[in-house]
Amino acid sequence: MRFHLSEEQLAIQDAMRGTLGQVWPMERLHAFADGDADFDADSWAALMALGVGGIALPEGEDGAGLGLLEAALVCEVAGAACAPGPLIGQLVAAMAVAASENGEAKAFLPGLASGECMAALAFGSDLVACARGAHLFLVDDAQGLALVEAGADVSITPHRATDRSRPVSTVSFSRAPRMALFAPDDPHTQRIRDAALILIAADSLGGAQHCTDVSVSYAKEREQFGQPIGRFQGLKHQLAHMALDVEPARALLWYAAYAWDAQLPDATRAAVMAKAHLCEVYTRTTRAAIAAHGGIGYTWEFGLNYWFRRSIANRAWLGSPAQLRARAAELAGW
Amino acid sequence: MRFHLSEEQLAIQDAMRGTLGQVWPMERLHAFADGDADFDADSWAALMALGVGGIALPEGEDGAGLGLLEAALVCEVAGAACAPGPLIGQLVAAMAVAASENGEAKAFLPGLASGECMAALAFGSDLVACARGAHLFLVDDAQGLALVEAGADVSITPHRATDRSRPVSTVSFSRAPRMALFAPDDPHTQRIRDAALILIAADSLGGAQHCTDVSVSYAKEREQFGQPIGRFQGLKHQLAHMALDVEPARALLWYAAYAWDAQLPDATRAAVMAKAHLCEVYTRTTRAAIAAHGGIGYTWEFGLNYWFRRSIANRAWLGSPAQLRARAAELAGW
Amino acid sequence: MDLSYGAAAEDFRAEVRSFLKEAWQPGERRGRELGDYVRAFRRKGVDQGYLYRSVPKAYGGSQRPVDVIRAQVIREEFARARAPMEVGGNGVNMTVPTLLEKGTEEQKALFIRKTIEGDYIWGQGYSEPGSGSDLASVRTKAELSADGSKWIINGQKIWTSMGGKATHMFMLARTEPDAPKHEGITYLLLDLDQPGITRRPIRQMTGQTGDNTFFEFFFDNAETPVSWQVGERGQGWQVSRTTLKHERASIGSADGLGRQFSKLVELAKDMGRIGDPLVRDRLAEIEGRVLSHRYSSFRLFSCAAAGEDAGPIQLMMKLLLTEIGHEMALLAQDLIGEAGWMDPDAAGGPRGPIKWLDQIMGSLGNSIAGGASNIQRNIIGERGLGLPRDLAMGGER
Amino acid sequence: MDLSYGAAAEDFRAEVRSFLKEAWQPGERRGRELGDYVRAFRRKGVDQGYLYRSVPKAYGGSQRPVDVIRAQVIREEFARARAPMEVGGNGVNMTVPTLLEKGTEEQKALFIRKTIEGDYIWGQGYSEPGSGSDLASVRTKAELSADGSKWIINGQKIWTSMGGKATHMFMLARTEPDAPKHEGITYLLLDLDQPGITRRPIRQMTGQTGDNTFFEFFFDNAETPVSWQVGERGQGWQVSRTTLKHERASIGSADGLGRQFSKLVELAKDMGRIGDPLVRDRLAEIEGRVLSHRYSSFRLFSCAAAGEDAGPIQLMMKLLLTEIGHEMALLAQDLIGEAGWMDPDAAGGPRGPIKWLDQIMGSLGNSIAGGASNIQRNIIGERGLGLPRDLAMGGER
Repeated sequence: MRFHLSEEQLAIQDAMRGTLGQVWPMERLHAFADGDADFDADSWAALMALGVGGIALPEGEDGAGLGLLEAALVCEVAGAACAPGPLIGQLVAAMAVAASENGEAKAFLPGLASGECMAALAFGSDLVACARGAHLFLVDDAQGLALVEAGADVSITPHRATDRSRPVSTVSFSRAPRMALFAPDDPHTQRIRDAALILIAADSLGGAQHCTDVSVSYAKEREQFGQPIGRFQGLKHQLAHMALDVEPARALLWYAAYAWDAQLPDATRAAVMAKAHLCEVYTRTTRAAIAAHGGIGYTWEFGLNYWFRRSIANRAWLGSPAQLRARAAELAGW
Repeated sequence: MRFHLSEEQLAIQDAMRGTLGQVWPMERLHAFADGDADFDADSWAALMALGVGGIALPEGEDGAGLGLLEAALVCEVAGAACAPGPLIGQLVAAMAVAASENGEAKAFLPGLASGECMAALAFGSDLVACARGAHLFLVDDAQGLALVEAGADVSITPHRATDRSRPVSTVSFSRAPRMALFAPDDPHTQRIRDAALILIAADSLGGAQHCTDVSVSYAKEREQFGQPIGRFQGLKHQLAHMALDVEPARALLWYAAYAWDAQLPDATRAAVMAKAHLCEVYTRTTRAAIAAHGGIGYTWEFGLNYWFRRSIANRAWLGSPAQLRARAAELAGW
Repeated sequence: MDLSYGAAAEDFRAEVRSFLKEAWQPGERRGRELGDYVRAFRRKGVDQGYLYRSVPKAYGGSQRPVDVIRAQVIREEFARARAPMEVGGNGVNMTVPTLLEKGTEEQKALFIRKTIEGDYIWGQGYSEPGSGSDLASVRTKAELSADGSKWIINGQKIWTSMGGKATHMFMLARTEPDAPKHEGITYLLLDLDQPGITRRPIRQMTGQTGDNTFFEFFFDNAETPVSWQVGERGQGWQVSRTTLKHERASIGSADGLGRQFSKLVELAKDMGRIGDPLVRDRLAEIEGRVLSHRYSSFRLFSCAAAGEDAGPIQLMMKLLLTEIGHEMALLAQDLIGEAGWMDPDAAGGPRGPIKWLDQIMGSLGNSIAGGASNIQRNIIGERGLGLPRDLAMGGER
Repeated sequence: MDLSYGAAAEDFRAEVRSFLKEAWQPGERRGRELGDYVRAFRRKGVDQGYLYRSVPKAYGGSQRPVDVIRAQVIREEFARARAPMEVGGNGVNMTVPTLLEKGTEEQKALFIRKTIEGDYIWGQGYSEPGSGSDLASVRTKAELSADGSKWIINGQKIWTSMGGKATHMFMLARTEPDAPKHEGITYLLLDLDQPGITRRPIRQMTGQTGDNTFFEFFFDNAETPVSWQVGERGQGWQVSRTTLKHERASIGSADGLGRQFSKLVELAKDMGRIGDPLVRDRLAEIEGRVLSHRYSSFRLFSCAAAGEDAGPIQLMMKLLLTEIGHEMALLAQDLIGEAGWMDPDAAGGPRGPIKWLDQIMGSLGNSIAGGASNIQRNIIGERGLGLPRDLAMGGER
């Protein structure tokens, strides 16, 4: 029986955190947010150098032989750092390709694992995050899951995005050749969708934890009326409430990833519940964090708004909490 | 332009409050709650001696010539005191009879106005509050509004009630003679239903205000850690939140009563919104009050539970807040 | 209860309406021409007794007795005719009342007319980096020049609204560094057009920046004459309290909230979500609070008209507005869905739903502007409910 | 992650199961006969090393090394067989650990065996009228008898659970009235069967009363030998801290919450409301928190099994439980509708939905028992997040 993180798992997160701390400080995030790119080559290369791309692939297939849980731990740290790039798309695409039998698609696996070949998710919407830098798109539509290579047949219209860390574009694949992976009713299709939900939930957990952490730090440092503001019960209870929202939800995410890895019967429902709940937590926590900071939290320069913006993107991605709760009710047979 | 209470209106409330303070102290409420009756003759007589029964009747019809607003102000004070008896039924029945043309029913009007003839509401449910003491029932069912006299044909099965201040019984009218007042689609039927909603909302406002007031008083007196507990920001903010819930809702109730009296086009919707919102406020406020008192609030002896129980009854009466909100959405044409 | 204004008010309304019909005909005027026309129109409005009613005639006002019903009729009719009201802003709302109450004759003569005619635009110099709700923790320093004729100012102010356009500032400066916190502050007016002052816009989380947003001001030996000091030296805290009361009374408009709610309903319709039972329930729940706020504003107005104290409700309007704004933002966010992925300052993107993003983020700004929500909760608890003061803040506010 | 307990635990499970199959066969026994059978069964459980694992053999325990996996397997298998576990209550959860840590040899010999065998039932004597969360504000007085052999106790205690059945009490009494608040308290044990003690049940808002509910105790020259004092005179506060920690660790069962949630779903079905989109949404939202609580209990258990510190989550379980209970109560209230007009202690009324009323009211009791919610929030903020202590409470807890 084991339901907490191992030394090895913590070490993976530490490595991620250390790397992002170096390559992705707030100045870089600011510069990126004001720039025009939808992907940052340096931070991407640094993450991929850690082997993140292949973390959930079998050892025989360019991977580290770990599970979705470890992929989620990685996404959690990326969410905490508001890291750019299509990390969730990359991990999901690699898992989809590894599970498939399509030889043409499989040829991309080493590139996906190493990160040289960047993949973005086009799941049931023509809005795609980090599309311009992507070499591949994992498409989920009426025909099922397919891999599509970027190129002349794929048209991309970039937008000024709310989430400045992962800008979106409208992408159209009309005539682009598809490498079919799984039919819509193939169980693998469901598993890949579930994996995407879990990784978005993980990104949200990391973001929510970050917002709580910076709010707590700020409350310890900042003084008003001659006291650190964290001494005042009003704010103290608000911070306790944030922590009470975030910390228990961590185990909900772990369970969803564990259920996916162990292919438990409730894996799909666990993924749906985790995405719905963690996105609610993320929304509440970013708002509470900005309120806890007062005026400075509302400034662009302080940067909290990047997490707030990412929480908006995560929440709407692959279904709002209310839509997912309706789905969870269905899956429970209510 | 006038949208706050007049000296005269405040005086009506003061008189009610003074009388109930004398005839309905906590000891009486305790004794009544543990007793078997569903109505208390002394407190009823004292209220009726104030002319409360005919407050909203025209001066020509045994009334004070005031409006539903004044009736609501009276019910607010009764709610604050957790007063027993079918006050809402009495007021609504009197208004229904006064508006009708049924001579047989009209003969009861002087008794309704003086309170000698007690009336309970049987609106769309066979559960009726204060049925055993009632001489008359105002029935609202598929045949519209009717007055039914208590007697052999009306069978009453009392229950141990959640709301100890206004115990309920199951009442069956199967063969009892009906004095028809208004057809189901008669505009008066709607007005009488609206009036009932508004008076329940008023009772709820009074109860919620009482719960807030006693919590604030307790927070000023009670000391912990050498301080009145109301000094601690945690509790202070919770009390502020209660007041912020109750005080603005007062104007919502006033508007509903005003719209009813002035027969404004949005009168029905205003009544629905007021009942839905005030019952939510009452539920939240009773719970918050008990929490604000700590252990003592949870004791039977302290008595807060009577208001809590009354909030349960009010909330379920004539439609839960969610049902009424669905109705309000319909009425808005959404 | 009676929501009509009565016959006398309706007569007055007719009078205002006929004045506007004649006096407000901007036609095709634009730019400077329009500016001149507006200025002349406002002078006529003053002559009629419609504008600057609380300002004495000597300083350019119309000096009328307080009459909230008339004032309301004037607001309604001007709004109906889309005619310009008073110039507004910190100058009219804060500087003018403060000068009328605490200013010298010279100061009144110097500033009031220019302010209400829009020549002087005032920035507020209260907040400093790190001061937050603790406004008395002023660190910006003012020292007398050697000859005693000028204050020399050094320090920094922040969160000055309209900071890009302001010509003048009213500020709190610490003049007695050794006095107790609340007793060493002096209230100064100063001209912002001088070499010792640098201003910088603060970019907000919405991305918004520019002359109409908040600014920071840096003072490096900025100067102001001693005669521009309002009230006694060291009494600045008391002087500023008068002003803040005015500010609080002017915050919050029930009509604005009602309009925003109507737009939220429209959004639900536009997004095809109005039939969703969850959306209908949330809308009706929010509307319960929107209407409570609206009718409470009637109540406040009615009390003001009758010269009666409305009680604690007046302390609650701001926080109520903030909280309702949060609820509307959360619903709007779910209604716009993936459209929220695109920023409203997108060029060429869809204009409909995403303009809500400004409200979604802006609702957070509400909690911050005009006193943070926790301070509001303290005020409701202490002034409204009579609960004892917080120990840590005791005697400091 | 792995939610199976592993092969060794499964072997152990088989062993427990075969023991139970043989040893727990209550058959048709009832009353006193059943009582004797249970007592004998528990002795066998101790001999096998399944019960009272942390209590030394010398005092009637089975004295086993800490092994949370084995303990969990034992709990699961006993529950599965519906066999009685340890007697539970304040005695086993609080008196025994306190005596093991701070008691004299005489006290251990006198009380532990009798407690775990169910002969002595302990009431908690901490709270007093007016003390609330400020437990150190003890006013019940103990004075030494003239000969120095006994403590003479006067005062009142409240909120003693199982107060009708208790044979003994552990209490905090003020013995040094002039010492600082936390330093004048002594921890005493006493026999409740003596003339100077009156007990009275507290009727709760649910209407519940009787031997199993809370009681008040009045002490009028009650006595206890000085040798029943635990720890040093004046050190009672420290002694009680050990105990309270144990109490907190024993509160909250994730399984209970899960069962209650399942019943809530059943209620929605029974009332014909399970198809209502609002009900489905609320249920799924609540379940997100129920599952978070459940999986966090796995996490705590896993950390305990590995001997690792789980961090702040352990401080949150109680408040989380309380908050989820409130949410379930609110939904239950709307589901039962008018059925909620009838009290569950109604004779002959419908039994189904209205039994939820107990939960609806009981959810309020949760906020009060085991430390009020605001104290829990302080603990999460201060111990969990490291925020500075409240000034007013500083050094007092």
